[in-house]
Amino acid sequence: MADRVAIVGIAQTKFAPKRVDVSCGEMAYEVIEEVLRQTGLEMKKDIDNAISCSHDIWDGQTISNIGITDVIGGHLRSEEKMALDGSTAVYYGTIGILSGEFDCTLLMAHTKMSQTNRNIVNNDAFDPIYTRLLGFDYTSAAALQVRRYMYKYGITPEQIARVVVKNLGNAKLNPVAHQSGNLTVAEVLSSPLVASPLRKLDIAPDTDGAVAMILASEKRARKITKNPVWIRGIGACYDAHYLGDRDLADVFALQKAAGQAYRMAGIKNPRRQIDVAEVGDDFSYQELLWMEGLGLCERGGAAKMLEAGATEIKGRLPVNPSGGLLGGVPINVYGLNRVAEAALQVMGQAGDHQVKKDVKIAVAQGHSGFCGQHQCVVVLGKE
Amino acid sequence: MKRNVAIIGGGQTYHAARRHDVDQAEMVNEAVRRALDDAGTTIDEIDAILLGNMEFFEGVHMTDCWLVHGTGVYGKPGLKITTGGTVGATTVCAGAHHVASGLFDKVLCIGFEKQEEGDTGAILSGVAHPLWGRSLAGAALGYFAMMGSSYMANWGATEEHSAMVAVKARQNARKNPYAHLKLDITIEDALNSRMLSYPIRMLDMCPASNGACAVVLADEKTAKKRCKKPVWIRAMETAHNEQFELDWRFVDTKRLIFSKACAGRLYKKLGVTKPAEYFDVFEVYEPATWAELVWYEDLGLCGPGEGFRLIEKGMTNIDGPIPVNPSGGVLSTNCIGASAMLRIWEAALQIRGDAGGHQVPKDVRRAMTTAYGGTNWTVMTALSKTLND
Amino acid sequence: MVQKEQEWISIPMTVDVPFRFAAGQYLSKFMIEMRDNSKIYAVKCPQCGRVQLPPRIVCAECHVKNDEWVELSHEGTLVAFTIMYLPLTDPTTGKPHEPPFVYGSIRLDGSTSVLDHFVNVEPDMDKIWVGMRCRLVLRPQENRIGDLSDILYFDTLPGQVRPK
Amino acid sequence: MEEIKKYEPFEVDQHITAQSRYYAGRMGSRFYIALRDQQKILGAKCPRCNKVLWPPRSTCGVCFSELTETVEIGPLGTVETFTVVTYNEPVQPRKAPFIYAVIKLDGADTGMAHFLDEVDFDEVHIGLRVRPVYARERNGNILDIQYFKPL
Repeated sequence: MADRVAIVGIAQTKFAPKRVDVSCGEMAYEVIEEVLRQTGLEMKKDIDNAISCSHDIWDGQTISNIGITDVIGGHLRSEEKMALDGSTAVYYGTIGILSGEFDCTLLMAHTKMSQTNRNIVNNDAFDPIYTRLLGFDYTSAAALQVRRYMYKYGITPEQIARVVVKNLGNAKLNPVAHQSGNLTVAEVLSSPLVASPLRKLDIAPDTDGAVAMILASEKRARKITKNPVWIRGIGACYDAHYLGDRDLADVFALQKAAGQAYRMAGIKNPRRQIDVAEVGDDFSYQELLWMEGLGLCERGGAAKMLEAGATEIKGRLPVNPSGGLLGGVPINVYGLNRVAEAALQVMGQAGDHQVKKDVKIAVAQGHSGFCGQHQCVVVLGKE
Repeated sequence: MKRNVAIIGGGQTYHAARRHDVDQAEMVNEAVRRALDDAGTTIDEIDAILLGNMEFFEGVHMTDCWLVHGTGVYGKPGLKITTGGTVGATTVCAGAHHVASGLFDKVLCIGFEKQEEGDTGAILSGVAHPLWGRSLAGAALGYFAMMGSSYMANWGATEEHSAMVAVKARQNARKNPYAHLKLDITIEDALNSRMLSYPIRMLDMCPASNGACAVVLADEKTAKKRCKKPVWIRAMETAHNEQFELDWRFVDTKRLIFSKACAGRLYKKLGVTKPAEYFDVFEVYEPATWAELVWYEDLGLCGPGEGFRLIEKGMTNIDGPIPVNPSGGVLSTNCIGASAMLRIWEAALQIRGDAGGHQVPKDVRRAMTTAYGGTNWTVMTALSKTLND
Repeated sequence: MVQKEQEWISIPMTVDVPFRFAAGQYLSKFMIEMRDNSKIYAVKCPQCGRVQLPPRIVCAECHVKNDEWVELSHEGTLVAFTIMYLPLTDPTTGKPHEPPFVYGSIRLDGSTSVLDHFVNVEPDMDKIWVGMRCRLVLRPQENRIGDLSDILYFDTLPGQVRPK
Repeated sequence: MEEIKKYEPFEVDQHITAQSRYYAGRMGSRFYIALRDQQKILGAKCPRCNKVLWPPRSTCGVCFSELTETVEIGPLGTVETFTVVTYNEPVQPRKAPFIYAVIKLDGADTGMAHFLDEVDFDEVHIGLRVRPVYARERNGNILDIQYFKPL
């Protein structure tokens, strides 16, 4: 990229099982107010445009950006709404600035998972002609994926349970996480079976919250902060839809998305060049699968890397030092939260869950649709 | 924008109330294939694909994920954009940003709606805030009815003026093979159609259509090399109004509102002082007749309160000096996710001189389009024949 | 093509999504005050002074937090209206509003915003006009639920004459 | 604004209910009519990829060819992956516990997601050979196949 785009501000709510005290708009304003305060920017003077990320069916609001128009500064100004999971807002926000149309863009994603039933909403994402009537949701689809992954690469339930142990342990160090704990592999494996082989603790909990972020062109970013995080590469890709269309253990779309992002960032050897990764672990096994898709290890090799401790906070290549999505992040915020946490690592401002090495390059991965049908990868750098 | 962006091709389906013969993917695919053919390209050459659609209208969450085989986005970068009635224009706008960014050379933008599959009434009432107005179910109809009554009360227009807009739209649609409502109606027919919500009658409102539209965007180098008649996107602007203050319907509001703010910014970018002379044709987003008259005023084609005089004098007819909606507009075809993109594509056809039966009988070098959605917002686009226009 | 007319398969489906909406800080106060004390509250912007209904966290014009409450009168002026001839279904109850009925925008005294609601007047164009004075009628207190439907409708004040 | 805190958070229950009707289109109609009337399962043939796709569709997502040819597949197939679901949700047509599986029908290159029944949970495995059980009353939707069961 000839021109550069930087993340100059990040704000996240504390993620909570239920935010009964605020409406979606009020919850969004918490992070918008905070990110503006942090950067010292004024909505009307400094922010050129806004991109929000939410879903109508989750919000119970036809055209869900209606509910946040005022707080995001939409009045008489530009605001666009992306679907998918918030990483797409970073993706499109970066493109908007590179196009020369905007210099400073506010991103915000929000969801209150507590206000509806995730299985019903998920079911509406399955095609209505061949699959929806069977009653599928993301959990049952994920169970089909993990079974295939375990079968194909000989992954054991113990290895997958270790993801939960690691991430909920990391989440203890993250003040915004919704759940955390000192668990053992045996405790994870004795939590109730939901859709075999997935157990309760393998599944990210229902959560309410919002994340806001400000992107700026290089010229603006230098004026706003001394500590910008550069967006070095972006990539996105769709996989096939129907559950039987693809080998569910495959990571075709993620490999393509990562390939684009790495090419743009000049990363030739992700295993050596990437210092920390924040990946979408809304189901525990997905952390392993996506690590492989991101090229952080060979296919089928993520579990061994985890067992060797390489992905712990103190490890060679920490993965999800924030505690990931298993710590509790709302669904349409998944991706923006991944990018935010990766950026905090690059800034060195992740607090107690800051990794113990110098972070020059971080990668964040967001995905949406069941079994990670749409993939989005963002590479961040200190320089 | 850092790179110039051109529309190098486009296509649309034949719009209709019923499309029982196709599923959503098949319908979208019709528009996609027409657009690729028109652009003389293949799906393999497309770098990214953006889809605009409102998930609630068909009751399908993540439509983009389901329709990958119809849109051609399998294995490619893409996004879904969901900004309500404006979504078709926002999708083109996002596509233009993709091209201008230098990361993509050819981008396919798609908008569609298969309204017959969803429950439009139930979903439109969901536009209202769940605790503020949803139980009243006034929806879009009541809103445009108030616009009509306040327009008449403030400016002295009559129901005839609304009927003139209704007739112009449907008579223009008869010249457009793709349009949905091709009605040979008279002013009497419009005035005698069933009253829905005073002063809005059946023929004053847009239909519920099924259909899709797709356009292919490219950078300057590709466009000049590959396309005989590229249409250039010169400026795009978006503006919302605040959530609860829907001032647009009180036509004499003294506040600066979304429509005027957006047009003002777009004109400033291009240095336009007399839009009626600068642009050769307009495609505006008019879900109801009265909205078209208000657009005339908000776009500065005439002074406040003079919109109905334009239609009265036939100024905005297909052969008039300021043609508005020669395609038949939203009043003749409303497939929500495609409607705003159709405005842009129809304007592009006029510039290319390829509009066929509804081509305006003058040299079209510049065109302007509007979109309308949600609780009052718009996306405006200015197009031109050459980069010097 | 001589062929039996093609049968097109369709699959009916009810999409039913349950929600439990939180009104949030600002609407909670409005709903509770209206339900329990028959009071109508709006917020006033500290910068531009617009009195906004429904109460909301941010003044969209100024992008500042609204922090002053104003109690509004129950009386106001009709700003725009329509006579509705379609039986529109209330999605929260599933019951239709029986047409024809008058639906209008009323600006309560002291408010910058308008409130859209039913107007309890004969659906006759000669008996309604912009500028009519109206008064809101609340449901009997014991039946109130904390929703905009606790306002049953607006009554027009008696003794008004249509201006020439 | 401190005074606002004294109001208890106010919540309201609502449903968004929409009556939808989805059209199966050219390929879908052929598939469902054959299933309903002849208990035959059709896939679409992609001549360019030389693959047979289920569900049948008018465009190959991979090569973007227009597909018009259908071929009969199955009815026997092989389990590719499966799960035992232990929870109940209103969207599910069966009471838990039940089994979902992806089944690759003989002659097809992609799998079909469906129920698996008449089998012990312990005996299900990837590679299990199965056949469909058709519903007695068939309405032209995916539940015209009731479930698959082992041979």
